[in-house]
Formats: sequence, structure tokens, C-alpha cells
Amino acid sequence: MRSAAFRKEGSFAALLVAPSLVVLVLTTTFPLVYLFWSSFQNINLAMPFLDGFAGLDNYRRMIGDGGFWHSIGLTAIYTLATVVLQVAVGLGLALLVLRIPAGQWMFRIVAILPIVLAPVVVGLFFRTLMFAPNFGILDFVVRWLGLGPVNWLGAPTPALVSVIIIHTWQWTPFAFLVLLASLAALPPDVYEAARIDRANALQRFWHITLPLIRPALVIVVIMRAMIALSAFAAIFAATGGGPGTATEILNLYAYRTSFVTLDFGYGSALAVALLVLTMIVSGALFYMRTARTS
Amino acid sequence: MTERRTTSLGRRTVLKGAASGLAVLAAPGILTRRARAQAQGMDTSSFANAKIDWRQAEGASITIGVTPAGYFNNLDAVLPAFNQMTGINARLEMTPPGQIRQKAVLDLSSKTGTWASHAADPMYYDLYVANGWVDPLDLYLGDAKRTDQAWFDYEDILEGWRGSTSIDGKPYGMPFDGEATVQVYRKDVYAERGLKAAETLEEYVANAKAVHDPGNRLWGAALRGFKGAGQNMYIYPSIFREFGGEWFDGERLVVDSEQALAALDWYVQLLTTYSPSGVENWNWPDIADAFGQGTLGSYIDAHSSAAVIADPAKSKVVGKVAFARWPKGPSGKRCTSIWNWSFPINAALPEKEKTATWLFLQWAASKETQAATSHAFPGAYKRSGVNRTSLWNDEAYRAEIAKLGDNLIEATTQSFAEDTDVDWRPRLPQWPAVGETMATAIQATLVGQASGKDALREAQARIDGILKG
Amino acid sequence: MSDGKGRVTLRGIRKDYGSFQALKGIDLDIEAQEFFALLGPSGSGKSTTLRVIAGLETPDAGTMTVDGQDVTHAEPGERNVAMVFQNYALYPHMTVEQNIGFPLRMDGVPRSQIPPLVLEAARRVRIDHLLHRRPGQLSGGQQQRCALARAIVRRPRLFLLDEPLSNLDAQLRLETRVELKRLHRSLDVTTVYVTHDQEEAMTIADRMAVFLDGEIVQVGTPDDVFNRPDNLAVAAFIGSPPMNLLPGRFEDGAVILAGERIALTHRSERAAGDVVAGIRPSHIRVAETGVPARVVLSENLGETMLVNAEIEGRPVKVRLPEVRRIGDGETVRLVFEPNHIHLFDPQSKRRID
Amino acid sequence: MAAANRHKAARLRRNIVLYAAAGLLFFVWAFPVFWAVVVSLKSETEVLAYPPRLFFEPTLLNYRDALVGGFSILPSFTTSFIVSGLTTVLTVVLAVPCAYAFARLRLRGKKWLGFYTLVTQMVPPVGLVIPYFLILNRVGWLDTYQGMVIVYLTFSLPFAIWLMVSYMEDIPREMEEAAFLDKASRFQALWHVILPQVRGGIAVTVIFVFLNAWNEFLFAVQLGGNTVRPVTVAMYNFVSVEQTLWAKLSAAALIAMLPMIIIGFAAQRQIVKGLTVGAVKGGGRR
Repeated sequence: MRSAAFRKEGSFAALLVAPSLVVLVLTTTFPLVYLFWSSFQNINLAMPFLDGFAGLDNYRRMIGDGGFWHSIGLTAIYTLATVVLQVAVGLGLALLVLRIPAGQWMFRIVAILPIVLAPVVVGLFFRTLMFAPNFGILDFVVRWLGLGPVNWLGAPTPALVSVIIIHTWQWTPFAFLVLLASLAALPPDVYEAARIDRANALQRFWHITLPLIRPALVIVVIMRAMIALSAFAAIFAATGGGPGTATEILNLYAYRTSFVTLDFGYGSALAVALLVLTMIVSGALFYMRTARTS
Repeated sequence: MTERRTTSLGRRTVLKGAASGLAVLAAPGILTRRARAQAQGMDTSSFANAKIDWRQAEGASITIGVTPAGYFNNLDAVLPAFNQMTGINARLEMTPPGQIRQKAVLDLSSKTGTWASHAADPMYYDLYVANGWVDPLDLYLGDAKRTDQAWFDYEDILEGWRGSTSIDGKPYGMPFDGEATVQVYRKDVYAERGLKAAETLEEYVANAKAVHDPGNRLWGAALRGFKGAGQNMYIYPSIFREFGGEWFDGERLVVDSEQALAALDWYVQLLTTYSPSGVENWNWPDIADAFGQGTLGSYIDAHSSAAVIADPAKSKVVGKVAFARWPKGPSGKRCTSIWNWSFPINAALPEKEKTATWLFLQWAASKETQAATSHAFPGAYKRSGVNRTSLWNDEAYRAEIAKLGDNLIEATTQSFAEDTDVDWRPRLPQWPAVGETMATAIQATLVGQASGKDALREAQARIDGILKG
Repeated sequence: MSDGKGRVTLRGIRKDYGSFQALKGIDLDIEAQEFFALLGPSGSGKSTTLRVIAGLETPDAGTMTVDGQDVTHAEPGERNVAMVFQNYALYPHMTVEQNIGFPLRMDGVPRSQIPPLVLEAARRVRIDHLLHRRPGQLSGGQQQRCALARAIVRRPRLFLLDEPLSNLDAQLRLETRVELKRLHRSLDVTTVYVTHDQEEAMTIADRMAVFLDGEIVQVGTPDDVFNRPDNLAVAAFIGSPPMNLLPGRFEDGAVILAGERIALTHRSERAAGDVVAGIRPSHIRVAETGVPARVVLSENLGETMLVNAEIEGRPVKVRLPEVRRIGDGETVRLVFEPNHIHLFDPQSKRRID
Repeated sequence: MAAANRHKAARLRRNIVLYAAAGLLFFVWAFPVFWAVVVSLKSETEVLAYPPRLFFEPTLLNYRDALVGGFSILPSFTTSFIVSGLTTVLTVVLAVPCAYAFARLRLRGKKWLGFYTLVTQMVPPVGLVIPYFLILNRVGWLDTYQGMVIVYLTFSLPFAIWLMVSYMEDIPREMEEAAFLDKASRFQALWHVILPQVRGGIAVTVIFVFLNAWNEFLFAVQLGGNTVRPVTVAMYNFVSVEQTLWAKLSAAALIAMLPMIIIGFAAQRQIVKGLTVGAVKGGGRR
């Protein structure tokens, strides 16, 4: 808690912060205010004669809207599944790669690939080149293995599984790279000590590795949860939220309400709901992080 | 950028003929450049016959939003002729098909006038008009200073298309390119099995059954399965109408009638029995791709997909294709789509730009430009969806289109003449929401998420909510 | 430039961090050109005091003057002080040469004059052969010298060292200690030196201040502090091991410890009463007579021997000048050298003279 | 001897298993990209062939079409470079000082400002398209470079500040204190002492901001146009109303992603660092 208190510190800090803040305020204040404002309005382009102040109507409507709760449920499943998969697969892969004596660099490089690809491209590629029945290579492989045919994107549950696979494919490398780096940074003497204490591999993992990489795990969970909550482009390109509404997470539902149904008022309310949800989830995760570490 | 864009389709035919790789590398660029030059040199002399001043909006700049498609590419290629003739700087802006409607609505609703005009979906005119976003075109058509009615001959444009772009008798959009929904089938496969094009929906199912042989990678039939107002809700309304469905009961939109359910059952039955798995996500390009690969006996979709399945660079069934009209439904009716891309005039424009836009509309919809972008186009791709009755009767045009498959011309013109139906889809400002709701219900039934009855009942409830506001 | 001044005065300096009082009112005078040590355990306030002198901390109360001029609120850069940090704080992206030259650059010294000054400073600490290396390529000792050179190159009027030797190994620490002293002599700059190591403070400082719990408990020469601890706190802190402190009673110029009466030749005028007697382990002998003590453990230190014993259950340490066999549990008799017995008042905890 | 051999054999077995498992996962991650490359080398008919063929006569025509054909994405390449480049430069110039202040300086309301920047990052883009459209239209910046850069700044800036703060916090405070004692002003301390030490962090920020700007699609479609048409939008020229040209789309997408892939490979170390910053903390400063 040392602090250097100089007279000019405050004004110097203000000087450094000001440009960024001015830009942020200028570019985000209006959109944010507009978003909130329109969530309290009736703005339905298809019915301009109804436009006007709606009070809490849009929010009230949300409570009784099955589509909203359906999308919330999907958002929860999608977020939970992708985060768990990314962490589990990423950690497994990291533990595995750490053990191979040579060629680790190849994995690091391959892991970069999905991360740098545009989600919209990934969604498009998976939709057709991977998943499409009678066309996609994955479909072919699954059939060849005698497991198919699976109608990947054409049936509700497989479609949800598919978009989760796509997300997991693209972002597990993130978890993998972070966890690989933290695992590599772990002090070897701890393991030697554990070995002397006759801990077996599983015990070593459970009692030493996991607690030691906990900070990294928590960060990964936080960042991945935030990204999963705001996922859009890949699902949009792969399924458009379908079939039916089987993959229509809240983000897509808000998009459809605003841009397809043209109900901007309700769409804004849904966007606000998503914002609040994201803040709650990330806030809770951040709280867990600071509460446990301090 | 716009200039370079025109040429990719022309190249394909050249590739076909070229034997050696290196020669191929050099050749296409040259040829397409020539094609573009020729297109630019489009003969504009007949425009002088119009008794209007083509240069009255000289200096105006207008942007027209379009979407990647062969017909717009061709239009783009001849656009310099327009600019040269009028002194207007008109540009086409390509927007992905998935976003063009949203972008247009965003632009119109915020009255920015970014797009002077755009390729519009006819189902959106009720919305546009309810909001006063677009100008009625009779203002322009009736203005002798801006229109030579005799020369332009608006009545020559296909009637169904004019109807689809008019509200209460007033025109709001200028049809540019459109389609009829027709049966497409493999004449070789049908002949082998002694089948002929279906006359009724029952026969269509029977044909599909006769052809269906998934073990040999041949499926009976396919229709659009993808969710969307312009996807499954493009094909379903035709079936609905053929089953005798009526969209409106007085003022109320009804989507869960007996006929609606029967139509949905027929659709689901056909697709789940005789279509490849995955059809739930198929849009028209996917159907055409599958048919082009020889895996489909038949499908019902826009006649313009003929261009894709007649393209040897992509299709293995060239020369094995024939066309026929929609089969009749139980009501004895055939119902083709009246779908077309049309150009409205953005009401938020200043007067001079409006005039410029109108001149563009006239020019684009004129016989000359329609011909210049179709059979008279020097590139490989010839439009097959011209907007004028006179052209559909034009021998040169018919000859060009006939190359795409047996009976195409006949099926299409008959469809235009007899099978169009103003009430093909329910026209109302809330169409985007209604169409999307129906699309979701149809797809939910197709994938087994809900029974047809439940899905339609829920859709009805939603639509009631939507229309109540 | 060193102008022979550099007299520092602190008056009533207080510093709080939340509810923790880091400095509870420090008064301190540091003479010009003096080598002054701030000694104390960690958390005692010595480092905070140094940082206040440097200007890195602003006190919550009190004033600081240098040569009579009030600098309490002056920026660090305005004070003409140089500092060597515990971890050296070398700029890792600069070479040794650039590191040493940095203060000159910031001071506006013309570019052409910088290299010779840098070279001179580097020579003084004998790292002139390393000028083109980066800190990461130096050993700990070399880094430390580099930090020293960076501090002296500008000839500050105050030279501040924050535990400069704590990151060096024992051998190097000894050598550097000597070198620091030599450097101070040649530079003639007021030097304030923070350490928790009393041996370091003793050997190197002209004078020192002993810090405990945010207060200065004694200021004086190393000899004063060692041989005349002002109070019980200093007595219990200084020395390795520190003084034995035993409760006793003063009567008639003599002190009574564990029933044994020890006559004190030099203190007689005081009234009788309870006292605390302090005596360093090396001022106790094992003899045939004296206070009986039970040996708990005897440690062989090579040249000397440290005996841990108990007198009436109280621990006593005895340093014997030679190693001899003393069995654990054995009872010995201890003799206290009367003229090395310090007396403290158990109430005021102050020294009784 | 026998024991040693047995040991050796066990290790060999273990390695084989490890490599097999690792190889399988490697394959899973590399395959989609590999397959995109394969598809881009096929003709359109070949692409649609089933079962998919691994052996075919490869062609580079798709690449030529994507590069110099009618739908060349090269002009869009330039656009993407300008937009992403400008966004990156501005973001870094603005974010670095701000991050320094957040990490080190005392400022009234800093917590709230930090929270505000975090919140702006969470707003769903869907809710922002309409207001942005209105604003940009008002100032006449629709379909302009400056308009697009401004919009991207709102996303990149909070992210960059957040990233840079972690790097700034890693620098020992003594560095600045030493600089102050060396008579450096606050600005000089930042410029001469802090900035050179966070060069790695700046590099990471540059890479990520550039990457995100390059890959953006939703805003590019809605707020761009003929003038500003980044590669992610231009690729869609191969997804026409009539058909999707898969081979050309693959080629175009691969070309469009090539700079990112190159950056990814070249700056692999920095990216990993960027991903792990803050995460591995506690494992030492450096």
C-alpha cells in the first residue's frame, strides 16, 4: 500500500485518462442511452402508428415471453457447455502436450489458427464443409465410422451440439495456450516433494496442479464466459438460430426481434437484458476470483 | 471496384474450353474485359426516342443497394452507359443477401437517404408504405416531364409483378428481375421410370416415390427447408393456396386453418420421406447444388435456378433437365410465386436525386436494358428473369432461355400467365415478423420439434400478438 | 555538485496508512556529510522515513528541511537526492551506460558531457568494463554497483541507500560494505542508509537512529547505541544475541540478581528499588562461584561458544571466549562483570545512569 | 539390465500413446483449416462431389478469381488494412497512457471509470448497430473510414486498456521512483522508463486489436458500403442470391485470413503472452 502522493498526480492522471475517456464517452454514451431509451418505447417499424412511450411494457412482456425464456435457457446451456468443454479439453490437451518430449511448438502454432479466424468464416465453413449432410467431410467421416447419418444442423439437439462444437473448436486453443503456459510455469520442486510424499499421479493433479493453476483457470472461465455470452457471428452463419429456434441464444433472439421482426423497442429491451445478464455473470465470477485470492 | 466485378461469370465458359492450364490463366481476363467493354458500349440510341430530357438530373449521385447475383452483375456492367447518357453518377452497392433487407430498413427508417433505391423484396412494400418511406411511383409515371409513358410502356411489365409492387393500386416499386416457381426434374430419370411431370401434388409425391433410391444416392424430391420468410415461407404459401387456404378471415390473419395444417402435413411428409437428411437447412442454392450433383429426382423452386444447374462448371446434369408448372393442389389451383427484385424510390431523397433515381428505374426496367442484360449481354451469364411480357415473347430471348432446359420457356410463361396469385403470401406491414413466425413454425414441425397442429396454433397466437401490437 | 552541505532535519513527521501508523512523529537531525544509518526491524518505519526524505512519500504531518530550506512538499526530482533501491530498480531496457547516464540526461546535461561523467562514476565502482551490457546480463553484485554508479554520477547532496546489501550473498556483502564506506569518504556526501542488519549499521555508520514501531528509540553513534542503550527496547534489540535482561533490585550501590549481590562501583547515589539489569552475553563468565544456572544447550560457534542457560527459569545467554565441554543439564555458576551491567527503570523503561 | 530395458520399453509405449493422443487432437484442430485449403484447390463440381475426394486435380483458379477476378477481394484488402491499421494506432495511442493512469496513478473515481470501460465492452453489438447508424448518419460518416474506425475504437479501446493495465502493473514501482529521483518528470518517466518496458505488452495489444478489427463483420456490413468494404464482407460476394461458390469462397476466405494467419504464426509467442497475461500472474513477475 505504498503510494506516491504528489500534488500533480491527479491532474497528470486526468490528462492521461482524458483522451480515452472522451472517446469512450462520445462513442458509447449516446448508443447506451439510446438503447435504454428505446427499451422503454414502442418502436415497431411494422406498426409505426403504435410508437410511443411504453414504460415497462417491454420488460413486462419479456416475463411472459416463452421465446425469451427459451433463449435464456439456450444461452445458459451454450455458455456452460462451451466453457466447461473449453476448460476440460484445453486442460487435458495442455497436460498431454506438456508430457510429450518434443514437438510442443507444433501444437502451439496449430492452436493459434482457430483464434485468428473470423467467427463468421468459421461458422460458414463448419456449416457446409464440415457438417452439411451428403457434403460435409465430418458427415462423411461419421457415416464411414458407421455412426451416422447425423443430421448435424438440421435437427434441434444435434444443431445445438454442433454450434457448441464450433465454438469449442474455435476457442479451446485459448484455454489450451493459457493453461499450457501456467502449467509450464509451475515449480518442479513441488512435484518432487509430492512424489516423495508418495502422491500418485491423480493425487498430484488434484491436490497440487489444480490449486496451483487455479488463478489461470478462473481467468479462463471468466473470459470464456463473457465471450460465450456474446457469441453471435458463428451461430448466425452456421444455423441462423435454427432449426426452429433450437440454437437461438439471447443475442440472436435480440437480433431477430430488432432486425427481422423490426420491433426495435422490444429488441432493445432484450439487448439490455443480455447486457445485465453479462454483467451479473462476469461480476459474480470476478467476485469469486477476488474473494478467493485475497 | 464495380467495374472489375462484372466479369467472373464470363470466365467460366472459357475455362470449359481451355485445355492447358497456362492458357487458361491468361485467357479469361482478356475475354471478360472485352465483354465488359462491349456491355459498356450498349446501344443507347433507342433511349433518344423517349420524349424526356435524360440529362435533367445531371450531376446527381445515387447509390443503389443490390446483392450479389448474376442479374445485378450484368446490370452493373451496363451501368456506365446510363451514367454516360444521363450525366448521373449511379453506383451499385453489393450487400450480402442476408443483410440487404436489414440494411435497407435501417436506412429507410432513419431517413438517411443513403440508398436512393435498393433491390427490394415485394413483401416489404406494405411496411415501406405504412411508414411513408418510399414514394408512390404514379407521381413519376404520370409526370410527362420525367416519363414518356408511351415509350416506357409500364403495362408491358409482367402483371403479377406490377401487382406485387403496388399497394391499393398504386405502384411503389419497379420490378427488375423475377421468377416463377416451377417443377424441375430429371428427364432422364423420369423417362427411365416411365414418369412424366406431375400434374397434381399427389402425382408429385408418387413421382418422388418412384424415383427415390437413397441407396444409390438419388432422393425423390426437395423443397426449401431453411427457416426464413424468404426460405420455407416462400414455398409453403404456394402449397397453402393450392390446398385452398385463405390467409384472411375478414380482417384477421389465420394461419392455423384446416387447409394450413393439411398443406404443412403434405410439405413435412414429402420432405421427411423423400428428401436427403439436412434438407431442413437447405435454401435454394443447396437444392440446386444437390440437383446439380445428380442426387435429386426433382424439386420445385424458382425457374432462375436453371442457370446454376445448366452450368457445366458446377452441374453434372446439364442436358438432363426439364421443367413444368407447379402441380395442382387439391383445390385444383396452381400457385406460383410472384417474387421479383424491384426498385423503389427512397422518400427521404432531395428532389433532384429522386428524379435521378426515377431515371435509373426507367432505364433499368426499359426493354433495352432488360435485353442488354439478358440475351444481348456479351458475357456468359444471360438473365432469365426479365420483367417484360414483350421480351418473354421475343424470339431471341426465348431461344437463349430455352437452352437452359426442356420446356422452361413454356412452363415459365404459362405460370406467369395463369398461376400467379396476388394472395400468394399475406400482404401486410408486419410481414417480416409474420413471415419469420410462420417460418419458425414450419421448420419446427419439419424437424419434429413440435406437431404441425401445435406449431401452427402457437404461430397463430404469436401472430395475433404481433398484429395487436 | 557536492557543495559540502546536506544537513537534513525532520520534525514531527507522521505517516498513516489507513489505521496503521507507520511513523508516529519522527524528529531527526542528520548532519552534513554524515554517514547515517536507519536501523530497525521490518515494519519499524525506517524505510518509510527514507522515502519521506527522498520525497517518494508525503508525510501527513511534520516538516522536513534540507540545509534550512523546507522541502516537505518538494517533488523527488527537486531535492537533488539519489537513491539505491533494495532491488536496484535498474532500467532493464537500457545498457549500463544508459542507466548511469539517465539522471544526467534528465538533468539537462549536454549530451557530449555525459560519457566522461558516466565513465568516471563507473570507474569508481569498477564496472567500467561492463558499460555496454544490459542489467539482465549482470550478476547481482554488478547490478548493485551499477545502481550505485547511477546514484553517484550526478553528485547529489543526499545519497539514500535502501537495504542495498540485502540481495547479495554473505561474502560479497562484507566486501561491498567496506567499499561503500570508502565511497562515502571519497564523495563526502550526506548518506542515509537503511538496514535491518545491526552489524552493518554498526560497522558502516557514523551515527544511527534505531527505529521501533514507527518511532525512533535512540539516536547516536554505534558506540553509544551499543554500549549505552537508552532504553530497554534498544537494549533488547541491539547485539547478537542481544543483552540478557534480568529483573533485580538496586540497593546501596549494588544490584541483587537471583539472590546474588553484585556491587556496582560506579553507581551509588540512587535510592533503593526494583530495576532491570542488562548484561551482554560476552560480559558473563563461567566461574567456580556466582549465580547458579542450569545449562539448556551449548552451541559451538567455532571460535567462541554460546551457552543457553536458565537462571530461576529465565533464559540467559553466555558467550564464552573459548570452546569447552559443558554438558546439557549441567549446572554452572555465572559471574557478571560489574562495570558492564546496565540498569533500567522497569516503569519508564529508561536507562538509569 | 533387464530392468533397464523394461523401463525403456515402458517409456517407449508411453510416448507412443502420448503422441497418438496428441496427434489425434492436433488433427482435430488442424483439420478444418486443412480442409478449407483442400476445398479451395478444387473446382466447384469437385467440391460438391460425394464422397469427398482427397485426391483430385488441384487448381489455382479459385485463387486467381479471388485475387484478380470480377469479385477480387484485393480492394477490400486495402480497406481492411486501412481500417484495422488506423484503429490499432489510435487505440494504442489512447489506451497506453490511460492504462498507465489506471494502473499507477491516484485518480478520483478511478474505480468507476474502470467499471465503465468494462461495461462498454459487454454491451451486445446488436443493441449498438442502430444508434451507431443514427450517429454516423448525423455526422455524415456512414461508409467512411473515420466512421468505421470510431466504431471499432469503442470495442478495442476498453479491451486495450484492460490488457495494458495488466502489463503496467507488472512493472515494479521502484522503476518510476528511481526515475523521479533522477529528475525525470512524470511524463519523462512514462516515456523513457515505463513505455520501453511494456513494449511486449504494446505488441500484444497491437496484434489483438488488429485481429479483432480485421475479423469484424456485423458493423462492417451495416455501417460500411462501397467505400468501406472490409474483407469479411467482400467474401460474401461469393455467396450470391443464386448460389454459393464454395471453392472460391474458401479461397477468398483463406486469402482474407492470410494476414491474420501470418501474424498468428509470426507473433505466436506474443499472442500466447497476451492470452495469458494476468492469468499466470502470481507465478512471478517476468
